[in-house]
Amino acid sequence: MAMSFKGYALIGLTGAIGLAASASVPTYAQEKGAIKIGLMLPYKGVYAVPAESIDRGFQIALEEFGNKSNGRPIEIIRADDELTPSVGVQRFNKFVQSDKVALVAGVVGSNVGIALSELADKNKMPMVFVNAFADEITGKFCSPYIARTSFSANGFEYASGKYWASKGVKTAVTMGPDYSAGRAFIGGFKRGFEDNGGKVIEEIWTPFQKTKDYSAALTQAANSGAQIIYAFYAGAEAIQVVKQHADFGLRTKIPFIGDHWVYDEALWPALGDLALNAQHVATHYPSIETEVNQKFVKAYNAKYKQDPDVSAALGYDNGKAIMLTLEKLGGEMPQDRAKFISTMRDLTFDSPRGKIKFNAQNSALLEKVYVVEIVKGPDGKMQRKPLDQFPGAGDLPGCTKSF
Amino acid sequence: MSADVMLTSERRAGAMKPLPLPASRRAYAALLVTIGFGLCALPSFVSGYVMTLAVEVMIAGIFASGINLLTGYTGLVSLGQAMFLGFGGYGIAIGTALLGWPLWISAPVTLVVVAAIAAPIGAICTRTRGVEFLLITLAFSQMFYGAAIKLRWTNGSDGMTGIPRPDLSLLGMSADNPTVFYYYVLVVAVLSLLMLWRIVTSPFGSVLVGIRENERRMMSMGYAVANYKVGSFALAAVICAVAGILQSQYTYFVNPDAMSWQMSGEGVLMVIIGGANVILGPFVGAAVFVVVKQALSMITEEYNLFFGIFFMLVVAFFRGGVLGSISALIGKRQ
Amino acid sequence: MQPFLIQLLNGVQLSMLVFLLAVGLTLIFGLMNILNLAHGAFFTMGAYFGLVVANNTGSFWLALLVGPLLPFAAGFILQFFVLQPLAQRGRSTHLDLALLTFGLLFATAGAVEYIFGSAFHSIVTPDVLMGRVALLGIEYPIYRLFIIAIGIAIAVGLILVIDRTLVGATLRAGVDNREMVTALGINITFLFALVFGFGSALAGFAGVVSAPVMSIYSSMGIGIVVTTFVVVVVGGLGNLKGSFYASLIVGMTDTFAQAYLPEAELFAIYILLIAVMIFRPQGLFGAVGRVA
Amino acid sequence: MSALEIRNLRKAFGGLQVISDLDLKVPSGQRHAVIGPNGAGKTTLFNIITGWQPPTSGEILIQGVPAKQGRPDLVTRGGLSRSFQKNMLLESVTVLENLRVACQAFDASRRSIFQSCRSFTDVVRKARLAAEQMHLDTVLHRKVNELSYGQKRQLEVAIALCAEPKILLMDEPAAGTSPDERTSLIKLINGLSPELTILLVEHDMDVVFAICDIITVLSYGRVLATGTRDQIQSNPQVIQAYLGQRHA
Repeated sequence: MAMSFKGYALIGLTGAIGLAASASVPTYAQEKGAIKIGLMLPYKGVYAVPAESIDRGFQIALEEFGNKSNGRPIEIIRADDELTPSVGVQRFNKFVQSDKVALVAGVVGSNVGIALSELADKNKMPMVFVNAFADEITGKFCSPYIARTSFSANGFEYASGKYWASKGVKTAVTMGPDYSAGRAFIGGFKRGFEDNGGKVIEEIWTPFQKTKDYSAALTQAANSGAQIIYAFYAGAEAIQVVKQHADFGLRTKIPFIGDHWVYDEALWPALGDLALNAQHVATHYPSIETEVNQKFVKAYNAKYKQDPDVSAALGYDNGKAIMLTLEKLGGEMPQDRAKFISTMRDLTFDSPRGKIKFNAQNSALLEKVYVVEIVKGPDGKMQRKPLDQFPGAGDLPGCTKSF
Repeated sequence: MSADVMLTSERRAGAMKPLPLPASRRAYAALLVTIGFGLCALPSFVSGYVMTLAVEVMIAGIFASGINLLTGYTGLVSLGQAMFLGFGGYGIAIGTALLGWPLWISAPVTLVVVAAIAAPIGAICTRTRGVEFLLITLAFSQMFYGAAIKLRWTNGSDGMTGIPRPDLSLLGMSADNPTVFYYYVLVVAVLSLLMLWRIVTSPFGSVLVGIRENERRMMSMGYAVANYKVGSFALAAVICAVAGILQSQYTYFVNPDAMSWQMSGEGVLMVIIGGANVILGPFVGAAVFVVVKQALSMITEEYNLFFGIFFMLVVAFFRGGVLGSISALIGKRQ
Repeated sequence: MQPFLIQLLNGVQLSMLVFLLAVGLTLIFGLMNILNLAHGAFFTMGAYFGLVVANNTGSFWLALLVGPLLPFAAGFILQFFVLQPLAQRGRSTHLDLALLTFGLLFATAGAVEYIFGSAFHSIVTPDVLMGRVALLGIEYPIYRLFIIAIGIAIAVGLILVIDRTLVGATLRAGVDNREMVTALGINITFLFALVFGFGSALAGFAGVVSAPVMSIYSSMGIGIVVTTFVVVVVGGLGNLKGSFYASLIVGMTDTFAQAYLPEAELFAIYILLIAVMIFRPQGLFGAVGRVA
Repeated sequence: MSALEIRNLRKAFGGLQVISDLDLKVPSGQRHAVIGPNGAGKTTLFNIITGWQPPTSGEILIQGVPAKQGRPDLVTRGGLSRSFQKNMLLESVTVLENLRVACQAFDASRRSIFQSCRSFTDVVRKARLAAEQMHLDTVLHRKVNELSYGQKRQLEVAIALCAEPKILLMDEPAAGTSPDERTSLIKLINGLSPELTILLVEHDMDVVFAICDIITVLSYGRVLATGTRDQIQSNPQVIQAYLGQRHA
């Protein structure tokens, strides 16, 4: 009788194991041509506006180096992670396997960042985050192949908590999207605020990317008895929550305090005068007098006919750090890819926001945090006026690996 | 000639063409083995990207096979199978990352837990039929999706990362190497296919087919139909959970999006594309689905648009699915 | 007391929005027992078409009236030229048609993204609906009161039409016994297509109304369609009054969960749906699922 | 002890009394027919006996054991199997598979998951026997949807027989068959084993008289008369019920 199906299948299996043993580790082709950089940003979804600005800032940085690294042209391959971890993973695999990029840059959402951190480590693919502020990115999920050119949530928001406590605010209720970056930012604020005498009465969390109508959450916050609402929201979520806060007439009862994401310059057209005389912490504003910043602002204005916003500055830092590292490595991707990240770690360079240094976990530190107020400029356009300045706080511990 | 229910695949009443029995069962087995050898040799002559695509196709194929057992063979169309894909992923994540058990303990425990959860849910859902069954399975998966987003223990909407791939150091290989992982998934896929084939050709399987054909008659024959439906629901859940485990190992990561109802819809689509109640149908459907989706996302930003249209055309005019139509062609030629 | 009262109003406002969406689906679902996932697509179409009208004419009221016309046409065409022939040819079972509408839902999200991009839009509310009004010791946005008023008006209007008019009677007869009505010489297929279009127009109308509160974005239809099914099933298939009460229950459950029990926020309404489907399959308010 | 006993069965849909105080005894081995005009309650009676519909009140004893309500599968296990008026077959599988699944219902193998159906040869053997009994052995490997209407009616009965029942309920077995299909069907039914009790619902009096020796006439849910063929034909009430309506 013909061998039963099972017999044939067993042969197939043994054949499979045999072939597997002979498979060798795939090597990355070292062709001499262009250096391919995979730029992954959430062009779709609630963070689409900041993503656009980051892309622009990134291009300005590359143009400063003539889009070349000692002779070899730089080729940017873009991918949209749609602020969804599973899509980000798929695009990352395409970068590594199909486009064979030298390194991956970008990634705004910490949710995508966390998902990619393991993949980058396992594929030994250098990953240079532009945002992904959650503390765990360079804490629990730190890796020799991962660097972040922006700052950690604690480094930035701690100063915000300290500022508002120093302004005599005693009680606050916090609001934020329920995902890693949201919790990290609000956590940073709470530490800064409570270390300096403030008290966070209540924390209100709204499902990330799922909440459109904030009336229920805002009503709870308004009636928590706190003096201020401190919130972190960005992109479309920020527009929605600030507008609804005004709709419910809460501007007089309990002010809505945010950071440079809630009152991002890119959102000013949508917010209109709701953003006027809002005081908040920021890591960058166009009128910083340093020479590096004025050069960046002039180049940005020339190409995009408007002042750069915070995200554009972060995109620029991301691009500049990559280009400087490539320059130090003579335009050559090292065989051991971790060397690219370790070279970047030793970099210190002047950025529009100030001096950038990296800590031992490849996370860029904030030299200083500005406190600004949005005022009407002489030409009637809104602009940020500096009020105060704080040193950036350090990163939270959490990385158990050493590299 | 012995009665042969095995590899002749039955069709849903009227709606689809019967797959005629190829010349002899040996020819069919030979066809399967050549595909098997082809898949084994794949990594040595194809680029890394195609290999990862093949991994994604196989994982999607296992997920679709689980759905096929419930939808194709038992005739119960569910929009909630992604719930078990998520349970598989979360089970392995909790087992390995949180509780620190080795994989060979967490995986079986996950499958047992999934079966234990699926049985009562199945008992509730299979009391309804048709559109109500579609809705109640959708409701259950949305319920667990919402719970997963809010559960702090598993990092809420960010999900869990750091899920280890199997430790193959005994065989002197590391599963982090894409080729080795490809073979690992291939072996699991073949075993799942064998298990499903065994179930479908067993007496239990023949009862499921009977339930799809005419549930009232099966009741009159003396079968406690409800128990078989719950059994089919639980077995389908376990197979979907296997796909969930592989998916979370492939990406080292799992999050609530694995349980979204769009994922269940895509699973049912794969079954329909490949041809329901045919053993290989879901894998063919998964291959067509993954390739079309990847190709579309390369060509245009708006792959959702073309993907939706593709979905509608398949459902409206392509009833038999790929294998159904091939058999129709063979049917006409014979 | 104030916060509870505000949350109550928030709950009613959400209920009315969900009702506007669900009532269209109840009619369609009651008539043809097709799981019509495309309803979310018509919600999106109405919102975006309203946006186009509002941007060009600058009038919110015109957007409110003209916006639903596109979903009406789309709904009529879908039923008359696609779903009906496919159902009659007998090759496609109810489940295939449900999956067909699943495809349409995603195709619409993609098409809208293709034309309008993935930014978030909103429709400017007219001055008369801007600002807040003080009542019972609290301040509440006028626009949200407007939504509550519109919801109740539509509910009353529809119940009158269904109960009191000839069209309503034909409709109810069509639901009970389609063959009988066809035998009476009434072109029920055309009437059903009309009702399908009308139900879709209601969904589009809900899209325009919700724009200032929920903003317009490409995947707006995908999330809300599941909530709509919860309302339709809890209310009882094809049961107008039932879907009104059910939308109140679902709206309140969702809002109060968000306010007082955030952990249960995302799955409270599904527990409700499962309980209803097990213990009262014909819905909380339905006789055996017939219109009104 | 009679094979089937129905004690003051009553069934009402809302106000409509479909079956009122019906008593019936069918001794084992008897060929018993139930006839009556449309709406006499025949189908409802059948559905109640086989467990598909709950009675409003009254009791049904199958071989002395009260039938469990709402569980048609347990009724079949209790020894009472039925064939359907409208073909209820597994359309897209072969004739043999229909019979094999029917025979498998009583075999311990029915729950096994990890063995192939073909390895349970005695189930297949029983299925072949059932096929031969109803002259279906020539079309064993044809799909049911390729069979003629007459062959499908034969398969209906064959499936019911697979349960090796003590009582066989047949709901208009010859409905819609051609004359010669009907005669061969009658021959097959008469060829069944004498211990098998048969309860038949039929309109076609030739079929009734060819198969049954005792006939019960139902009218408006009540037993009008029970007796042999001659007694029924000469019973004034029956004549009046059948013919009288036109004159009444």
